Amino acid sequence: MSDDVILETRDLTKHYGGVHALEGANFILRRGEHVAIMGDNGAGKSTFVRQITGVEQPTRGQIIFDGIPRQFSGPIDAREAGIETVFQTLALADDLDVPDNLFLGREKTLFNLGPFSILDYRAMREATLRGLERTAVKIPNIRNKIRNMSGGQRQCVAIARTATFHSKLTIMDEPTAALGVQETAQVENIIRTLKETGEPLILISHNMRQVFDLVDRIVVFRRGRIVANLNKQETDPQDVVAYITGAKTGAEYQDAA
Amino acid sequence: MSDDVILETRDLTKHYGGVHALEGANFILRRGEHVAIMGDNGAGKSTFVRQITGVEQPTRGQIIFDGIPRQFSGPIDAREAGIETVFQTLALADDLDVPDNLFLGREKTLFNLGPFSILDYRAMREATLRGLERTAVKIPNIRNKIRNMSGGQRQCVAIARTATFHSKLTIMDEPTAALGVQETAQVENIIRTLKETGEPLILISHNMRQVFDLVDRIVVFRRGRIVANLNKQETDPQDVVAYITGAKTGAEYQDAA
Amino acid sequence: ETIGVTMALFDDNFLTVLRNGMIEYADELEGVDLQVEDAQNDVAKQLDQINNFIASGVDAIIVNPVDTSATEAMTNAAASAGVPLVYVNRQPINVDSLPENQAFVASNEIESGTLAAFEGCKLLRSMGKSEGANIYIMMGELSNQAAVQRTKDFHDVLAMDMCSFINVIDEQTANWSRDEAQDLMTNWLSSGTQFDGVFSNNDEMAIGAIQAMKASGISMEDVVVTGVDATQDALVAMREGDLDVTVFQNAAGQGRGAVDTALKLARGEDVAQKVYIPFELVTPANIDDYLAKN
Amino acid sequence: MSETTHGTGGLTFDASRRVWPNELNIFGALVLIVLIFEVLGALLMGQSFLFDTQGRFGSIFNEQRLYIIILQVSIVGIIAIGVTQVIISGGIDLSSGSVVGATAMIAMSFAQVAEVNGHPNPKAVFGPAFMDLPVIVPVVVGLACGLVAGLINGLLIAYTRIPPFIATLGMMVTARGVAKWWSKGQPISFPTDSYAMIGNGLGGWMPVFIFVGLAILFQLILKYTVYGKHTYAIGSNEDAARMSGIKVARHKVLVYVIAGMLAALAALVLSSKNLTAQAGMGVMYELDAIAMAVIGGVSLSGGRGSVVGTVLGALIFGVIISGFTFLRLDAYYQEMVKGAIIVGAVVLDQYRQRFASQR
Amino acid sequence: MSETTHGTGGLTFDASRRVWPNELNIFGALVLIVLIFEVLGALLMGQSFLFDTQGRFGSIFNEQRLYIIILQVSIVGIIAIGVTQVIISGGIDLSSGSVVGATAMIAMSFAQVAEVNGHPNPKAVFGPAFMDLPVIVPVVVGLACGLVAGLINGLLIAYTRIPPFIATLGMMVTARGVAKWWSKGQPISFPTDSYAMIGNGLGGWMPVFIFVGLAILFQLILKYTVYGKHTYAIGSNEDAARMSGIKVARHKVLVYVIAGMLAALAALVLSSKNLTAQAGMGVMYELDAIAMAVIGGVSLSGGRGSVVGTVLGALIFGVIISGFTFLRLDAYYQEMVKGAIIVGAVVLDQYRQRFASQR
Ligand SMILES: Nc1ncnc2c1ncn2[C@@H]1O[C@H](COP(=O)(O)OP(=O)(O)OP(=O)(O)O)[C@@H](O)[C@H]1O
Ligand SMILES: Nc1ncnc2c1ncn2[C@@H]1O[C@H](COP(=O)(O)OP(=O)(O)OP(=O)(O)O)[C@@H](O)[C@H]1O
Ligand SMILES: [Mg+2]
Ligand SMILES: [Mg+2]
Repeated sequence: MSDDVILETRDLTKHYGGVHALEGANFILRRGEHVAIMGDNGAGKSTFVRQITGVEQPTRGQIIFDGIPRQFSGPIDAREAGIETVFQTLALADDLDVPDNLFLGREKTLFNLGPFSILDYRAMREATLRGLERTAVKIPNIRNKIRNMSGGQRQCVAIARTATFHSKLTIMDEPTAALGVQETAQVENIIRTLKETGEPLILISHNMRQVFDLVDRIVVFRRGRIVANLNKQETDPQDVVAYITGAKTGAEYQDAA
Repeated sequence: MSDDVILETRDLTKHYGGVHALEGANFILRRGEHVAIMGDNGAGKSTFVRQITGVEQPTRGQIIFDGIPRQFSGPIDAREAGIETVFQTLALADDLDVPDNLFLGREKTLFNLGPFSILDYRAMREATLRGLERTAVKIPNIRNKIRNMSGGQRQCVAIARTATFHSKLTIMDEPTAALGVQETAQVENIIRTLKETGEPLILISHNMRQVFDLVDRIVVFRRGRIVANLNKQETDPQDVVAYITGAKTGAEYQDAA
Repeated sequence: ETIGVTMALFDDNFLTVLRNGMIEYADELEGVDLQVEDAQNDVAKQLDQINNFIASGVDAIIVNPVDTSATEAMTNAAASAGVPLVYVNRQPINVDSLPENQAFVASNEIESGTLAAFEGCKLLRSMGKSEGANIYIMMGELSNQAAVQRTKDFHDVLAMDMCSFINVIDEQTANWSRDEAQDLMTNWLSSGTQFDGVFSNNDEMAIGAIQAMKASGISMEDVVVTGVDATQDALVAMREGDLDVTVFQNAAGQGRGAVDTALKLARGEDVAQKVYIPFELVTPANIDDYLAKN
Repeated sequence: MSETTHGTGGLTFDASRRVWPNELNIFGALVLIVLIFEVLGALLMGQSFLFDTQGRFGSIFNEQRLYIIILQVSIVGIIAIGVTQVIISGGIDLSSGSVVGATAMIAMSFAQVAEVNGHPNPKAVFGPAFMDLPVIVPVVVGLACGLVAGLINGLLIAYTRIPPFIATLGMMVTARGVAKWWSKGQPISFPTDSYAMIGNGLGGWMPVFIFVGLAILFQLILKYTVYGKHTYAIGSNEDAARMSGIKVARHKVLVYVIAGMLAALAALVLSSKNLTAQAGMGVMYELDAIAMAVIGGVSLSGGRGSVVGTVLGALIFGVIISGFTFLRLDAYYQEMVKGAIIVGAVVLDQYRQRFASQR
Repeated sequence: MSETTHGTGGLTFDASRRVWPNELNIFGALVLIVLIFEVLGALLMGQSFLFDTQGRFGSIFNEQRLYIIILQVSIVGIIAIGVTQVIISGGIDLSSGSVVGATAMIAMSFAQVAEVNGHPNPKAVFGPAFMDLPVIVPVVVGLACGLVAGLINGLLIAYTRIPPFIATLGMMVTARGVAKWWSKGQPISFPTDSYAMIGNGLGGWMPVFIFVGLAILFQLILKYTVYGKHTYAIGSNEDAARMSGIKVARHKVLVYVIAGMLAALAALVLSSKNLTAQAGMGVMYELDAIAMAVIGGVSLSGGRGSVVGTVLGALIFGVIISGFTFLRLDAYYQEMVKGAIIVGAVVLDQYRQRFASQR
């Protein structure tokens, strides 16, 4: 395995009782590369993300991140290893406000007193406003609870959280699904900035235009298996849809169909 | 007010403490008409839906549905009056399976014994499979709990629920946000069928192509106010974006900006 | 005059008789107002109630202590506010150091268990079991002083030469309750061990044991059952020949005595600081004397 | 990869790997606990816990032990059935123990005989006009008490939206007050023979019979009726249930009324079985009932669980109590060990579940 | 339409319509209850509830009443502070009352004097070597008891993932068993003078002082430290907290340890104030503590509430208890009315909140 691979999975598999949600996924992501994962609903995309971020333990298979085989026992491990994720379920604390959520688990503090460190509310508030402005979202009062935010506002908070911190790998699971026109454009800009700074990205999206605008390579999932691995230059939307729907299957994945 | 108006709101307003989420909305929907509501995140679209479906009580304003002024005290009232809604939050019971959710509140029964009526599981299961097939979603086992479904599978269940029952008005709040390519196409087909059978629809969506494909008229919200009311024939995507972003405001709504 | 009364527990049969004795007596007297509180077996609550009485400016306080070793703090509270205080039914631990305006009217808890166990022992002997007899002991709530004391008294009696033929198979708690006693007895019965007596910390548990034994067809002739309290239910059971021994404590008499003493203290009159009211053994022989008493 | 009937879009799932039902885990815990007692019994007592090794009953089992194991949890078990549906609906009922106390007092005072052994009833609450009444009177009065308590709980919870914990805590305190006030703390005894049958009929098996009968009934109701489905739905996601058009408030009232009436029924059985009613009856029953349900796999966050599970939870309780007496464990250690076993049973269940979902 | 600092995208909100803080509602309920007692007192007793109308204290207020109102809730109040953070973190602690009992017994047995009035201590637990110890010994031993109980609760809840209700119910039963077993049910009395100061120092104000001091401390901790923020986050959405990288398990252990130690501290104050320890101490305190928190606006589903609210909830309890004695309400009615008032206070709060959010 060469040194320019940031993430590799071998035979990654997840069964939920009788449901085979993910079956033998061999996936490679190089440093600086932006890859999209596409596939129908229930194809296993989020399941794949949950395995590599330590949210769940795979049934079998290996995860090699940054050159080291890993067994993340929880999302904290994955984050500490350098993986930042926007989950499809967003993972926000409903009863807290926006800055609290943005800095959850890595609060800014005034004095360091271990768990009893004093919070620096002002610094977090200011950083939050800066972070949110990058997504162009409109929030009347960031001190309102997340519970009271609109669907798009919530999603922007989750994205701002990921974008505020540097990482070795960013994963976004349908980040713009609930976003409006302007917000979507801004989030796409954020992704372009990542590309420029060389941070690798896995983007899950159903939006063909977005995928073709942003990424280098498209991996297609179907019924829990990877069925295609396409360079953007060598494919087009019709082709991708054919793979998604099962009209076509990648040569090297024939047995998977 | 003429007889062909199915829904009218007058000065409909909702304040959450200091947040003016909806301000003086005057909205009209005619029988058989399909209208889209567009607007940025936090513009007040879902708030508008929550007021007319009785989920919340408006701060002020009137709702006239089917010719009668209404004060829905809860979503049951609205549904009994004939309004079927796909909420943005989906409103599914996580611990129940798909048929249970589809028929929640209007179960098929074998004998009528009031609250102790015996459930007809088989009939519900079969009807569920039929309903889901219209959305093209793939679900390996409909007896799994909703908690374990993917984002798109959940959304399809919510749509199937609405589509399974006839109504005087259907409201869909971002129904295809989490859907894959095929599922989106199918749900759009369902909407076209509604149009053919003359059932009126309010569609909230951020997807410009979808809106221009499906509806007759586009209403734009900005910062809690209606800022434009455009017939599809007389507008185009650029124009709508201009209204959404605030570059333009409809002539009759100048004071609202 | 207002007298504040704090009772250890309202839903205790015996204490209810005592309390009603006080209330009836106060009703007979002109111008005496009783305010009765329920400490619900909580020492801290009882101390708070005393403080609340003081805040309301009562003329005297009667305490039926939850825990006789917790009386020191109560004595201090009342003494520093100058309010007279009378302990009733249970002997306070600081009985020898009570201030001038405090007194107690109590019975000596050691007697009850001793009387019952000794009579039970004599009965077993008279049934010709002096070669060896097996009994079960049913205890009240283990955090309750009377339960601990009575169980200890049982053991003290059984340790005497005269009663040492008695062997305790097992002792368990049924928390004063007839229901738990029924279940406990049935559990004992299910192990099939032969036994000759059940010594219980109170009548309710004794009756529960009797009901369980009768339900599984054991003849009550052959089993010695002892209780404490002489409740009406117990007297009925005794007359039916099921219960053999119980112990009577003059609750109403204690109640009256306490009210009298409190009034005298409030008026600054002289009183005897210690009044003991003895327990009395009840058996089928003298049962008629007690029928109308509790 | 065989069964495809329950999927859409041509998807299949492997039905052979179906998820282990929760109730089986709990049954496993029950068996394990029995086994432990058998082994300890053989080692320490030289006796079998459940089997008739001494030939006392002419049967395989120690029948008396089986009887007491289930009898002693039947009354709390009846309450636990009601509590199970309350918890599944996302609520909690802390009032059941106190409702037992109040109901027992009130019902019993309509069930007294006028004469005991030729003497007038020494515990009479009312005059002779209200004595020697037919058994239906105390039963109806008792159930009405439970209905009223449940109705108040339900109305408070459904319409003022206060947390069930608080509403039923208030009822717990109030009902206990009623129990004490009713006869000024005096116990009420000496019921009519027909009343005594409620708890002692069928050769003493009546409480068991009532418990098991109700358990079967409610298992069916929760599983196969609209009432059950709505109970699960409300517990799973109350907002979703409301938006789906379930009359949530009305349903909740019904749930609490049923729970109240089951507690009242337990009170009738209890006071009848004991031939007395006392103001302190039922103290802590609410916690035991809740613990039985939770040990039986009912989730305190609502939406999950079954009556079968609760029955198994009750049996675990019964086995523990009998096992302790069987081993003649010192009373002082019993409580300590009981606490540990309650926790242990649930931990065991948790691990099996996690193991099952990892497969 | 003035303040714009807290919005993005040029959005404004009307800061003058800011939401009414929850604690004000509860304070309102408290004032209302006091007023009711004042009015009833004037009508029925011809006396003032809080004011010194008879000139007994040479002050505006009936100082003794103010003192007892807060004193009698101080000890449960200390527990309630710990319970508040447990509930905010999405858990519950049923063990605190029993931990009080066990801790009081164990600590007190290290705080005994050797001689009482010249006689050897009649309640001695250990030999003379363990008597007349410096006060630090029983304090450390007591706090260690609380720590151990909390640690066990926390480890069970955090690592086996069993519901807090069950883990702490088990601890409740076990700790009560320990309390009874420690001295075989015998009360333990006659502490040293220095130990007696914990509950009686400062002219009897010590418990109040400790309670208020801890309340302020924990209000600040919950509001302004990482610990507090994580407690709210876990209670609000445990999965989200975990995915955000909070060490949920470790944090929960800390929460329960702190709760256990506060319960232990309450036990020290309680046994010192009463100059005795009893196995039955603290029964039902856990429910009172939870009720205080909930009346004070702490949400049982986690994520919401404050210590200030809990203190107000405790004061409502204190006012009710004192008010009843003041009105000489018959003890039978006290419980019934107390239940109703608990419910009433929460209902009132609920309505104000709903009204506030409708504006
Ligand atoms: N905990 C679980 N238990 C059982 N089945 C599960 C569980 N989680 C996911 N599944 C199933 O696994 C399959 C894959 O789900 P996944 O969430 O990965 O889909 P997805 O590709 O992300 O879809 P979407 O585009 O709708 O988000 C689905 O059929 C889903 O129902
Ligand atoms: N319960 C509430 N309390 C306070 N503010 C609220 C509440 N509900 C919504 N809001 C605010 O009202 C505004 C409108 O929200 P709404 O959900 O209607 O937006 P939307 O147009 O549906 O946005 P999206 O496209 O993101 O779904 C937002 O700023 C939101 O934060
Ligand atoms: Mg997904
Ligand atoms: Mg919306």
